[in-house]
Amino acid sequence: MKLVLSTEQQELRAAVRAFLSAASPVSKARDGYDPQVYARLGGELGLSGLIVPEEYGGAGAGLTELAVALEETGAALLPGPFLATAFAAITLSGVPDKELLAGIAEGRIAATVHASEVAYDGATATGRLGQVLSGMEADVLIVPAGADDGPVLLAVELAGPGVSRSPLETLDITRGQAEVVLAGAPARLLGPVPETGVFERMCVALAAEQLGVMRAALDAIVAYAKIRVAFGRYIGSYQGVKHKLADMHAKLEQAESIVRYAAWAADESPADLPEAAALAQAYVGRACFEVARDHLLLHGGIGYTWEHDAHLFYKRAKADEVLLGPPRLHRARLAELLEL
Amino acid sequence: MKLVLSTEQQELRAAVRAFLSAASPVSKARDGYDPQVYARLGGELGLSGLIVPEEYGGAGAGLTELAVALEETGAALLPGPFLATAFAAITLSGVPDKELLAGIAEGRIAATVHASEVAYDGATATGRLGQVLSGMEADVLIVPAGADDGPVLLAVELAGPGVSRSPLETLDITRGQAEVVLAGAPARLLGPVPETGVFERMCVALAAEQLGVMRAALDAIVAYAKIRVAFGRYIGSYQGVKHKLADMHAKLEQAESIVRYAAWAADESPADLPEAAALAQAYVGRACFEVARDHLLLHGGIGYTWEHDAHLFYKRAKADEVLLGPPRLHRARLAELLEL
Amino acid sequence: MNLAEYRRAARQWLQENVPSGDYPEAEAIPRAKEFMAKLYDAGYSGISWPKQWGGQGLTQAEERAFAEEARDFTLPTYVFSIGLGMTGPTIVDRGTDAQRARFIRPLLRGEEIWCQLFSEPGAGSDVAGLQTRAVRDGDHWIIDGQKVWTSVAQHADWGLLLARTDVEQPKHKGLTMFVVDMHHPGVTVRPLKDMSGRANFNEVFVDAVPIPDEHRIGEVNDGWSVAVTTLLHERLSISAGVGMSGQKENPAALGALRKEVDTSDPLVRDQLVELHIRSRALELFNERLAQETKAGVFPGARGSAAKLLLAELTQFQADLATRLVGPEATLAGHPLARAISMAPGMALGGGTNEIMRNIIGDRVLGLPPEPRVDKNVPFKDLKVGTQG
Amino acid sequence: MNLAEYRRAARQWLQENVPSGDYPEAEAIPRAKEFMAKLYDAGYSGISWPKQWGGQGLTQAEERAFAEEARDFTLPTYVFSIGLGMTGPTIVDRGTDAQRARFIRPLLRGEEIWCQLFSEPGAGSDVAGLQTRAVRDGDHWIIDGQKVWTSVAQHADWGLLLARTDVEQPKHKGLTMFVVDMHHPGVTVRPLKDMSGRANFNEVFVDAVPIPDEHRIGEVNDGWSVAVTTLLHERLSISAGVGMSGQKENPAALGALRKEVDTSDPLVRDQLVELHIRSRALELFNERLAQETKAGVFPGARGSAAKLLLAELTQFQADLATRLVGPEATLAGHPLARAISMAPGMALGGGTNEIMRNIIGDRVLGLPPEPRVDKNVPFKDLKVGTQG
Repeated sequence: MKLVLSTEQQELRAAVRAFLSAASPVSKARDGYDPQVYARLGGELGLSGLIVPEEYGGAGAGLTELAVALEETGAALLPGPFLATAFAAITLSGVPDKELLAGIAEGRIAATVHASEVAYDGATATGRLGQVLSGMEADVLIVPAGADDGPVLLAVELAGPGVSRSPLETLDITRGQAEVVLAGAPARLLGPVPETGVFERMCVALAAEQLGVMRAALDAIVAYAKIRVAFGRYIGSYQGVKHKLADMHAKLEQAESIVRYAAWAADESPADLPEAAALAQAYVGRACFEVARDHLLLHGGIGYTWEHDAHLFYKRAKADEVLLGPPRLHRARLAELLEL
Repeated sequence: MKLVLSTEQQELRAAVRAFLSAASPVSKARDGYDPQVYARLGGELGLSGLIVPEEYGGAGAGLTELAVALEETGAALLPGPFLATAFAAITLSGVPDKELLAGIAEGRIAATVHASEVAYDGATATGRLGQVLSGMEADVLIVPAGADDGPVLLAVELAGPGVSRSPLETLDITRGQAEVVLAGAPARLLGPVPETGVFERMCVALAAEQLGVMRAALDAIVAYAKIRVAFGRYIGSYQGVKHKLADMHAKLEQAESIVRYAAWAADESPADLPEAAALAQAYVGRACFEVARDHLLLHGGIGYTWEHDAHLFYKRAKADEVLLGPPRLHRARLAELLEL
Repeated sequence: MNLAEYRRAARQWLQENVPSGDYPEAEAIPRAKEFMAKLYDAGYSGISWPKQWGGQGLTQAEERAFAEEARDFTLPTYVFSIGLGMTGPTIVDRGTDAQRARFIRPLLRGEEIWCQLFSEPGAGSDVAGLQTRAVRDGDHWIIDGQKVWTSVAQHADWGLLLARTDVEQPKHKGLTMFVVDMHHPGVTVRPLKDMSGRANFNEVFVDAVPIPDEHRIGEVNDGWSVAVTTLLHERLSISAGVGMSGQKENPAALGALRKEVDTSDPLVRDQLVELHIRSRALELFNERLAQETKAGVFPGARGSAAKLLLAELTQFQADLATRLVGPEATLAGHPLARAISMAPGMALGGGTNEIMRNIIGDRVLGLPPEPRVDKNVPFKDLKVGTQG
Repeated sequence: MNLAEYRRAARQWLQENVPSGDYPEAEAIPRAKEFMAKLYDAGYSGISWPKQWGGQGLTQAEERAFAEEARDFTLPTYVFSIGLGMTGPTIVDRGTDAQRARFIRPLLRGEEIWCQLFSEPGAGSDVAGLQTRAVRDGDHWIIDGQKVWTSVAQHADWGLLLARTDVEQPKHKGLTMFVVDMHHPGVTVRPLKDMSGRANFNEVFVDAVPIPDEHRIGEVNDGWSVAVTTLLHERLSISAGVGMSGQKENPAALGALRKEVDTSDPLVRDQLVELHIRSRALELFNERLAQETKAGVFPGARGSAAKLLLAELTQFQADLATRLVGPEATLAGHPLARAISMAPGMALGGGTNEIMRNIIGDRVLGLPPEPRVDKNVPFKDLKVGTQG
């Protein structure tokens, strides 16, 4: 089990962090998706192809590296289809499709996934999909469909014919969703739905983003507690604030440990992955929202204003907490895996 | 709905409190059952007959008054069969038995109850009963038995023939339990098991004791926080302590409100009693243990010593929390009543 | 007329006069003023306020009886609530007779709307740390500064404003209270959006606004004691309203939530039980406080526990509800998306949870105070606001 | 010999020499001493301690390798843990050569048992508030006072004792460290029962006990800095041991608990899931700290988070387990009755949860300190202990 980052992984983290703090700091998050930032993210940093196998032009890295990147994009509340495309790349690892993987690796294609099955007639797909993550920004949708030999995965061009999509306003104003209606949209068959590991890896990827969100939220309120004065003292000197921040830090330490473990399991120990992935969503999702909530509350009135960034973290944390289903599903999965 | 005490009820409270603070303060709790204190409790204060109907020589008061008394005996961690006898008196309200009720009212008889059915042949009872509350101190046990027309209640003299009992050491060193074995013990038929209200009233009575335990625990740690110094300041001036005490106070306010409500429901609004009783056990039982736990922890090292009284509250609170079954049973009952 | 009769008459008046249904937003203020005038003329505004200044001169009993009857109606009086609950009582308590004569009757009759200008960006929990300055200039004062969290400022005719008149004094001792004309061109009101995207508050910028000395309330440099009067009335009016009435329409409350979720799942059911337990616990505590108040035992600082618990319950239930409902709950149109966005408001308005805990600890439990570093330092030497 | 070989040899030695099985309580100490001598003679006691004073003079790498191998065995060395973990390192760091020559080798070889005498009834979290006095008398010091929470004092030959030598100085500046002979007739050791009824600690009464000046450690009035050295070693040795090894035998841990409860109930199952989540979260955090330490990144104050979380987990799981099991769990013979009685110990020994949160806030997060009222006041004018 490996829970600490290698030197290379630390360098990756530093590079992504430095890039985002210049190109897409939190203060830009509410401006929405910036294709130029994405182009550089894919190009200069090669993040779009991070987990794409080398044979398709990617870096062939693992979930551990992806988690490092997602922690930083989470901390910056990066708008746009980064997480969605990561979900797509994870999904494609089970049905490697040269065109899509190469496109993702080059940063040409943004993709997304959806879990609901659509109808497939061998050439086109039909169905109505609610809450498609980054559905307005993605170029391609990967979606399951029933077939005679079991469910298959399809790829649909979202800008193509037979597709209509409309943006959905959501709680998280830094990252949108869309309703996508497929009415005989040309669909390419990718292969059978992989039997294991895809949903679990998505759980780990999301937990990595959540780790970043909670770390940045904690950093923000710790910084504020050092400069905000009440009754002649910095608020961070009051135990009422300090002890809460200490508890938040303790949660962060545990969350990071779990994310590292789950990413390691995804890369090195498939047998541990199901438990690790469910653990990651069950613990990190909750911890992230709790930290984001308390970071907002400890800001006092200013944290309640639209202008302040606190609510962006709070809302991203809440949206992420339920993104892969109500939290009890992950807990129920744990109960199964523990054979309770 | 009546949630505040009448003048008479406040006088009752003051009388019981004054009596116990002189005759049975917490510092005496670990000495165990003192029959002389009980004699005066029944005699001077008439507490043993509080809810016994006037026709049997009692005061004919309601659960509201009993709750006032139990809050005080709880606060004093009164050892012995007071709660057990209250349970018995509650049970007898459904099968009024002159001899027992008069004996309880006069303070002559201490009684207890047990929920497990024994075998009954029309004259004697046989069965093994674990964890009989105050089973060593009680004179009479009231216990259900199966019969052709449905379950009945029996009274068994615990000092009589066919009964063997052995003390059980328990977590709560201020109030014991016993294992009671009935082997053809003479048993008197009291009547059919009352259909409703007995268990609920026991829940309310226990909640009243728990309210007293938590109030006394909070009082103790508040008093200590005003005299204990660390780093040159009274510990109660630190927000780390103060804010926790404030939360404990908030729990106490809610617990008292619930106990008053549940007692009112028992006396005046039977339709509300089932929900009120389950609510009382679900909320007050938990709140009592949490307050007792935090009161112990906030004492620091001294609270961990055998000599200090903190652990007496902690252990009584834990024993009470599960006395009428694992807490989830009360929650499950609530779910049913709310038709969830 | 005995109290029961009074109550019946009030109820009948309310039934006959409270407007039902909505009207266009643009008409809200004129309609509200119209209703308020009718209410006043019927004798139901300022029921327990002194007769001399325009009140009815009756007792708290009538005031309470009317409030209880009014609970079943939705009175369009929100815009007057600051005046009726806080600034009006302050002027009655601490104003001069000339001020009372000038301000109280129009306030009670809804002819003039009031707001309250205490909080500042750098002075939230610590109101006395405010930096808005008032400098004497002959028989006027010139005010400069910025206020925040000001409800109804956009409609207000008058504002009760606390300003610093002496920076050489310790912070509580250099403040003075004024009445400011909200129509003066130096007063700029800007809507302040909260995190749910709605503008329920305002920022108010005060730029070289002159105030005649006769609009000073209380002595120079004694503004803090006047503010304490106002805040006391605020607390009373919040704790009276704190109840749980908002719960009825709350989509995260049990009544609404149980229809949205899968109650065949025992875990969901148990979460709803937890919500029921917490809601009932607070509901019964509020009811007990109300019964005590009726019996003449005033809750005082104990009301802070009810406020704290309500803030926690509000946050808990919105959080729980979104978790139970899942992804759908994060769609902007879903009532729970709004509930989770509004939830922190209850913990931040009217004193943070930390301030409530301090109040409970200090005033209910009598715990020793925190050592104060800001008591005897001249304001100009004190750390305030946000600084490195 | 490379590290792998060292490790293999250590393992083999442990397999051959660690006594298995229990022996009568009366024999525990002689047997422990016997084993310790063997351990020392084999070169496994004081592995990284200076050769000059009786250690092996090897590196932390060997020390760690041995500790890791030893984890799989139960070494009867509890009675030496204070000496090895705290007082010994203090004497190595801060003692004179004469003191090192006199005390270290017998300590490492288990010939002499040590205890530590810092805490007092009136000085727990705030150790520097202690009141035990040391008064100079020629070339001796006379000690009077009372210590508490002293592990293994009943077996100890020597105690490291912190006493006040100057009440005119602020509290941290008037303390001096001594080595006290635990066999002196003025030293009385009384067992102190904890809330579970077991005597794991002692009270130590010190009545006019003379200590020669050559048994003073460090300068006069510089005892606090010596104590900080000791406490640093204590923290290291606690955080090394903090892990979760006790979990294996804990009746409230998931492994044991799942066999005791009705897992057909979905609510029970979900509670066990919660326990699993919390346990795994801490287990993985401990593992991560261990891996960082191995990689040369020392956790420092971050270890306080692990201690805090362990205290909370210990309390949580004992509480949960008793609730799930129900009334039976409160029978004295039930393992959970013991677990719930012992649970608070983890939160109280080695620093309360509040102290841990202060450490995390101050040293990990770099938050501003609490204003200190006790820094520059002569001790005699300071509030200490328990007083009205």
